Amino acid sequence: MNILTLFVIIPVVTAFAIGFSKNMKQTRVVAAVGMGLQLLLSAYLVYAYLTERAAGNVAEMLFMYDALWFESLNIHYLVGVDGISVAMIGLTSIVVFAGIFASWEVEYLSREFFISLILLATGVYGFFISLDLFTMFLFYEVAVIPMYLLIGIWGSGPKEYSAMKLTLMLMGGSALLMVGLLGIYFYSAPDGAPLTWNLLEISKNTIPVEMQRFLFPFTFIGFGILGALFPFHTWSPDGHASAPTAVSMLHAGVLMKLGGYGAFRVAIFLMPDAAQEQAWIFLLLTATSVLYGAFGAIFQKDLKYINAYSSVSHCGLVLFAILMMNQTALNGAIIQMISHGLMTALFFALIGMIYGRTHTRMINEMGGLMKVMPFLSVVYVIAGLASLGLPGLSGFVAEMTIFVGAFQHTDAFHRTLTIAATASIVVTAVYILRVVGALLLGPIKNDHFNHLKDARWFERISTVTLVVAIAAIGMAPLWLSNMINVSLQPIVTKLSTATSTFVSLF
Amino acid sequence: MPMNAYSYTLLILLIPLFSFLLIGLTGHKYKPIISGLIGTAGLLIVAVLSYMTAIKYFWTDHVEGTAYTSFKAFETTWLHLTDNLTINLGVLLDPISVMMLVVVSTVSLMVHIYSLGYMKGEKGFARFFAFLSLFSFSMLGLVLATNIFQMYIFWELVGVSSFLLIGFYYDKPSAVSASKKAFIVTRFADLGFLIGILMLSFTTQTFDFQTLVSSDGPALTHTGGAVFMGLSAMTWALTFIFIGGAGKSAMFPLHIWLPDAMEGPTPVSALIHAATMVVAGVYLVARLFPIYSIVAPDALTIVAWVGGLSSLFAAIIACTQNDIKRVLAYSTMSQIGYMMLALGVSGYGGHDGLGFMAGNFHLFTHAMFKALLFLGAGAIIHSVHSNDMREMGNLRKYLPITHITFLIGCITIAGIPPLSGFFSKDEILVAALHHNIYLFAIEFLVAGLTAFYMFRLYFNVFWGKERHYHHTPHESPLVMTIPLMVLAFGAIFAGFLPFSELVTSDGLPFEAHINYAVAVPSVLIALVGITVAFLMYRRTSAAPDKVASALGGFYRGAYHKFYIDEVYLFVTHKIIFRYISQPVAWFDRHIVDGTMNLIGNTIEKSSYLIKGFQSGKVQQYGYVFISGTILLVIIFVYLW
Amino acid sequence: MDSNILFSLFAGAILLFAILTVTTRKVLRAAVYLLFVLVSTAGLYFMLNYNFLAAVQLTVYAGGIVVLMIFSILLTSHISEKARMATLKEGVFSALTVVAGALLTIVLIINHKFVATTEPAISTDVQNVGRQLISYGENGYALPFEVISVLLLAAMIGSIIVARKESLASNVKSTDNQE
Amino acid sequence: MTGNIPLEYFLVLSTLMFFTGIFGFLTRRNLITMLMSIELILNAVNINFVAFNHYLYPNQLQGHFFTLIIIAVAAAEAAVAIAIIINIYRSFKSIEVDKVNQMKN
Repeated sequence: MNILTLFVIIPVVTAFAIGFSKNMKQTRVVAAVGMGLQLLLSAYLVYAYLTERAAGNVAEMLFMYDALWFESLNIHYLVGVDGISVAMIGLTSIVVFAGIFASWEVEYLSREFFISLILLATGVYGFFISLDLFTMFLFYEVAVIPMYLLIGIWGSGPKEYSAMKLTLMLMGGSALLMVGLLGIYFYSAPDGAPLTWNLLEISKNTIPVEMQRFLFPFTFIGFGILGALFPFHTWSPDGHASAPTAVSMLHAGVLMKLGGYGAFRVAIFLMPDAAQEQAWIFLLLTATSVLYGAFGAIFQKDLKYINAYSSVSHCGLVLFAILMMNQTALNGAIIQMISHGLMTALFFALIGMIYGRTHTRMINEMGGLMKVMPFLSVVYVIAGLASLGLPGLSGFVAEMTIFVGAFQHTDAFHRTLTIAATASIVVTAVYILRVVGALLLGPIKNDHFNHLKDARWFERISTVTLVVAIAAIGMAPLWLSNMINVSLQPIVTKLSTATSTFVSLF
Repeated sequence: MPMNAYSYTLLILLIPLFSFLLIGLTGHKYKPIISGLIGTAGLLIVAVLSYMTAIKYFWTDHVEGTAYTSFKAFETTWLHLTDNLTINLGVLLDPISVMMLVVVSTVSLMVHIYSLGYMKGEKGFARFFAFLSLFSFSMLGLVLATNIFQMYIFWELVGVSSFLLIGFYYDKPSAVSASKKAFIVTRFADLGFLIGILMLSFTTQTFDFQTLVSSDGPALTHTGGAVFMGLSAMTWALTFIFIGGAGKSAMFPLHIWLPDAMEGPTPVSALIHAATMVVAGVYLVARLFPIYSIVAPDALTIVAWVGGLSSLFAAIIACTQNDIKRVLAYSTMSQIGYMMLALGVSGYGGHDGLGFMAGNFHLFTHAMFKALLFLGAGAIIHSVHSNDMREMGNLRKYLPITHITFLIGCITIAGIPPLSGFFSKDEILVAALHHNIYLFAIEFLVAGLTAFYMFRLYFNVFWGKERHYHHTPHESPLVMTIPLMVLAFGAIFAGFLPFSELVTSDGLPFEAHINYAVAVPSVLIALVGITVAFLMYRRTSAAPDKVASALGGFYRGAYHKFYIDEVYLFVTHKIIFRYISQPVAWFDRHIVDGTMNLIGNTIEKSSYLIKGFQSGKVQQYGYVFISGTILLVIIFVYLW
Repeated sequence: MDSNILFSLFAGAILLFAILTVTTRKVLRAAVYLLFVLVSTAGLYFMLNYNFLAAVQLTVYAGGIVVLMIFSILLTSHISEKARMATLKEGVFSALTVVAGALLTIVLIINHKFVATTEPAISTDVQNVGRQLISYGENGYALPFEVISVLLLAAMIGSIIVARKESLASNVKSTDNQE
Repeated sequence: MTGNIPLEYFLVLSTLMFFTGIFGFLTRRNLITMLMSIELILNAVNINFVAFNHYLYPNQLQGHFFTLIIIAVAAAEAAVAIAIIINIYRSFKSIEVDKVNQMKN
C-alpha cells in the first residue's frame, strides 16, 4: 500500500479500535499505540523521503498515488509529498502523539473524546498529503468538524459559545474557500482541455490574471481565517480558552497550520500574479496581526488567552512571510509553522497540566510554582524561551529566516514592514517574561499550591517529546531547512513567472 | 599558518557546553559540590587552552614585524538562508578575540573558584554552576564568532544566561523583576542590533566578519546607496548595531537594567555585569571597527559621545549611592563609557588607532580590577550580610586580605601609576585629546570622580566608625581569597603588557609612549579625588551631608539616578501598557470580536424573524404549499 | 329521468354536503355530511355505469371509513362540543386561495380540448372487472392487487399496534432495563 | 345513461370538491375533520379518474382500477390515521393540531 495512504488509514483504524475498547484504560492505550505507530511511520517517511532525494529523485512530489473517485467532476484521490508536506506531517505526528498523552486522564466519555481527536488528526494528515484540491478541501472539513464536538462537549467555560463561534467562523472561511477553489477549478486548464483539481496540473497552467484578482482574496482569506489573519482571528482566543488541553494543542499546533499551508500551497502558488498585486493589503494586515497579537497578549490575565494572542502574532508572521514570496522567507514561514506548532502545543499542554493542579488559569492568582513543580516549570520556561526566539530553540531559526528573507526583498515598503514586524520580538519577550515571572517565580501565593505534585510519567512523555523536537530543530536546523529549500525550488520558479509587479506604498 | 594547529580551540566552546548539559540534566542526582567541581574543572581546561592559544597566537606563531592575521580555526554551516547569506558557526581568531578569550576564561575561572566558597550551602548550587557554564559557553561563542549572525546568536544566549543568573533567587520578587528588566531592556537593544544586521546584510550580502572588514570587501568599498535623513544606509545600519552594543554595555539611556542586575549573586555580577558580558558592546564595535571608522564616521561620533556622556553620568550617580554593588555597577558603566569613547575617538591604522588599542587595553585591565572589586565586595557582603555601606565601617581589621586586595583595586581604577588602570586610562585620555577637547574634558573630570567615589566606598567600608554587626565579620575561606589575590596580581601587572604591539586596529604593532602632558594632570586629579574622599569619609563626619545639602537638587537628582527609571516606568506602564496594550485588548474584545458577534447576532435575529415560517403548523405549510403551487401554475401557464 | 337532472342532483348534493362538511362546527355532523357526499359520489359512479366501483365506494367508504370516523369521534370528543375553527383572517385567506385555485383549474379545464380514443369500449360489468383484477396478462392487474392487499395488511397491523394501549410505554421501559 | 353530460361537468365538479376539501384542510383544527377533508380530496380525485376513464379511454379500465386502489389506500390511511389520532388523544387529551406540538409528552 502507498505509504501516504497509511497515514489516513492508521488513524481511522485506531478510531475503530477505540470504538471497541471497553474502558478508559483500553481506550487510551489503543490511542497511544495507534498514534505512536503514526509517529514511527512519519519518522520512516522522513527517512524514506530523504533517501529518495539522495538517490537523485528530483520529481516535484514523491510517493504519488492516484485514484479517481468522482468521475463527473474529475475528483481524484491524489496524494504525494514534498519536503514541505513531509515536515508538516512530522509536526502533526509529534503534536498528536503528545496530545494523546496530555489527555491521558480525560474521564468523561473518553472513548468518544479520543475518537474525535483522532478523527481530527485524520483530517489533518489527509490535508497535508492531498494534491487534489477537492480532496484537500474534504479533509480540511473533516478536520474542522470534530472541533465543534471536542470543544462543545469536553471544553470549559463558555464552551458552547466558543465552539459555535469557532465552527461558524471556520465554516465562513470554508465558504470563501469553496468559492476560490471552484473558481480555480473552472480555470484550471486552458480552453477546451478537461478541467482538473490536480494541484500540479493547475500550476502548469496560468489562471487568467483577471480571474486571479477575483479568486485570490477568496482563497487567501479563506485559508487566512484558519491561520488567524487579522481581523478574522477572534475565534482563536475564545476557542483556545474553552477547548480541552489536547484540542488546544492540536488546534493551535496543527490545525492553524492548515491555514498557512493552504494559503501558500494554493493561494500563492496557483495565483502568483494576483498575490503580487494584492500582497500589500495582506502584508499590512499580517504585520498588524504580528504586532497586534503581541500587544494584545501583554494585557491578558488568562494563560490560555495569552497563548492564543501569542499564536495570533506568530501565525501572523507565517502569513507575512508567505506574502514576501521569496525563497528564504517562504522557508522561514514553513519552519515557523513547525516551530510554532511545537511550542504552542507545548504551551497548551503545560497550561492544561498546570490548570489541572491549580484549578485556575489566572496569572495573578498564581506564583512560585517553580518550587513545587520544578519539572513543569522548567519546561514552561523552555517553551517561553522558544517562543521569544532564543537561539538553540526552534523559534529563533524560524524568525531569523523570515526576517532575513523578508528583508532581502527589493522593495523598500516590504523592508519597512519587516522592521515593524521585528519589533514583535521585544513585545514577545515582555509578555513571556511577565507570565514566567508571575506564574513560576516569586513567592507562592496560595498555600494549597504547596501540596501540588510535579509532572506524572505520561505528562513527562508528552512534554519531553515536544521539547526534544523544539531543541532538535533549534540546534541543527540545516537538514530541515535544506529539505524544505529543495521543495521550494519549483514553487519559487512558478512564482517568478508572475508578470505582475509588487504594489508598493512608497 | 596552518589552520589545523588551532582546531583545538573548538574545545574551548564545547567543554562549557558539555558541562552545562551535564550539570543541567544530571545535577540533581549527586551532591551539589560535584556539580561545582565539574564546572570549575571544565573552566580550568578552557583557561589553559585559552592561555595556550594566546601564547601561540601572539608570540610563538607570530613573525616579528608582520601584521597579526585573522583566520578561522573552525567553521561549519548552521543554517542556509540565501545564496549569499549563510549562518555559520565557527571560531575566529584575531588579536581582539584572543585577548577576549584570555579575559573571559580568566575571570570566569576565578569566579567559578570563588563561587565554590561563596555559594556554598545555597539551594540551587548545581543550577548556579550550570548557568555559569552556560554563560561561559555563550560568552566564549560570542567572542569567537566568525560572523555577525553567530555573534547575534550568542549575544542572545548571554542575554538569557544573564537573565537566569540575575533571577537566581527566583522567589525574591525584586530579583525576578530585575532579571525581567535586564532581559527586556537588552532585548529592546537587541532589536536594534537585529535591524542593523538586516540592513548591513542587505547592503553587503554577507555576515562574515572577515569579508566585512576586508579592505576590498563589500562593506568598505560600499559607496552611495540609499540616503535616509541625511545618513547613508551603512551609517544607519551601524548605528542600529551600536544600539545593540549600547544595550548590552549599559550605555545611557539603556543602562537602567545594570544597577538592578546587582540583585543577582555577587560572583555573577563580577563575571557578567563587570568583566565580560557588559563589555560585549565594546567588543562588537571593536569587531566592526574598520567599517565604523571608514564607512560610517558619523556612527562612530555617536559612539564617542554616548560613551563620554555615559561615563560622566554614571560617575556622578556613583558618588551618591550607598549600596556598594550599585556603586560598582555605576562605576562599571562609567568605565565602559571610557572604552566606548576610546573607540569612538579612534582613527584607523597605525598610531591613529591609538584609541582602538586603548579601548581594548582598558577593557582588559578593567576586567581584572573590576572583577577584583566585585569579588571583594562579595567577600564583604558575605561577611556582614548587607549591601549598604552605611552599615559597614572599620572592616579592615576583620578582613585583612579582602582589605588589601580591595585597596589595590581602588588604586588601580583611580589610575595611579604604576598599576594597570593608569596605563590604559592614560592612553584613552591621550586619544580623546587628539580628537575632541570636550570629550577629553569630560573624561578628565570623570577620572577625578572615579577616584573620589571609589575611595568614598573604600573609606566608608574599611575605615570609619565600627558598626554593630550581628556577628563578628570574619575573613572568607581560601577558596574565595585566592581568586582575589590572583586578580589583584593581574590588576597590578596587566598594565605592563605591550598592548600596542598586540591589539591594534590594523593588526600592525606601533609604539605607544606615556604622554606626560596628559598623564601628570590625570594622576593629580585622581589624587585630588582620593584626598577629598579621605577628608570626607576617613572619619564619620557631617561633611558629606553638608556637601549634599549644598548641592541640593543636583544631589537628589543624582541620588535618584536622575529619574531615568521613572521615565521608563512612565513610558512602559503609562504609555505602552495603558495606551497601547490595553486599548488593543479592548479593541480586540469589543470592536473586532464585537463585529464578529454582531454578524452572528444579526443572523440570529433575522432567523428569529423568519422563524415564523417554520411554525411546525401543518396547516400553515399546507397553505403556503397550495398558494405556491397556484402561483407557480399561473406563472408557468400564463406568464412564461 | 333525464341524466342531466340526475347529475345536477348528485352534483348539487356533493357540493352542498362537502361545503357543510368543512364548515360545520359539530364534528359528528360533519361525519354525517361526509357520508352524504360519499353516497352521492357513488350515485355518480352508478350513472357512469361503474357498478362495482359504486358498490365498493358504498361499502368501503360509507360503510367502513365513515363508521370508523364516527367511532373515533365518539371516543375523542363530546357530542355537544363545538370544534374550534381557524381565525377569520386565516379563513378568509384560505378561501381566497381556494377560490383562486378553483377558478384557475376550471379555466384550464374549459380551455382544454380533451380528445377521446376511438377504440371500442369494453364492458364494465363486475365479471369483466373481476377477471381483469386477478389476471396477469394484458390488461391484468394482479400485481397492484397483491401490492394493495399487502399494504392493507400492513396498515391493519400498524393501526392495531399504534392504537394499542400502553404498548409503547411498556416497550420503552423494557429497553431501558436492558441497558 | 350519461347521455349528453359533457366531461367538463365532471371535472368542474371534482375541482370544486377538491378545493372544498383543501379549504377544510386549511381551516379545521380538529384532526378528524382534517382527515375528512382529505377524504373529500381523494374523492374528488376519484371522480376525475372515473370520468376520464369513461369519457376518454373507455377501451380500458385503468381509471377504474386506480380508483379502486385509491379507495383501498384511503381505507388503510384512515385506519392508521385514526389509530394515531386515538393515541394522540390519549397523550394530549386533545386532537387539535395546534395543541399537539411536541414529539414526546
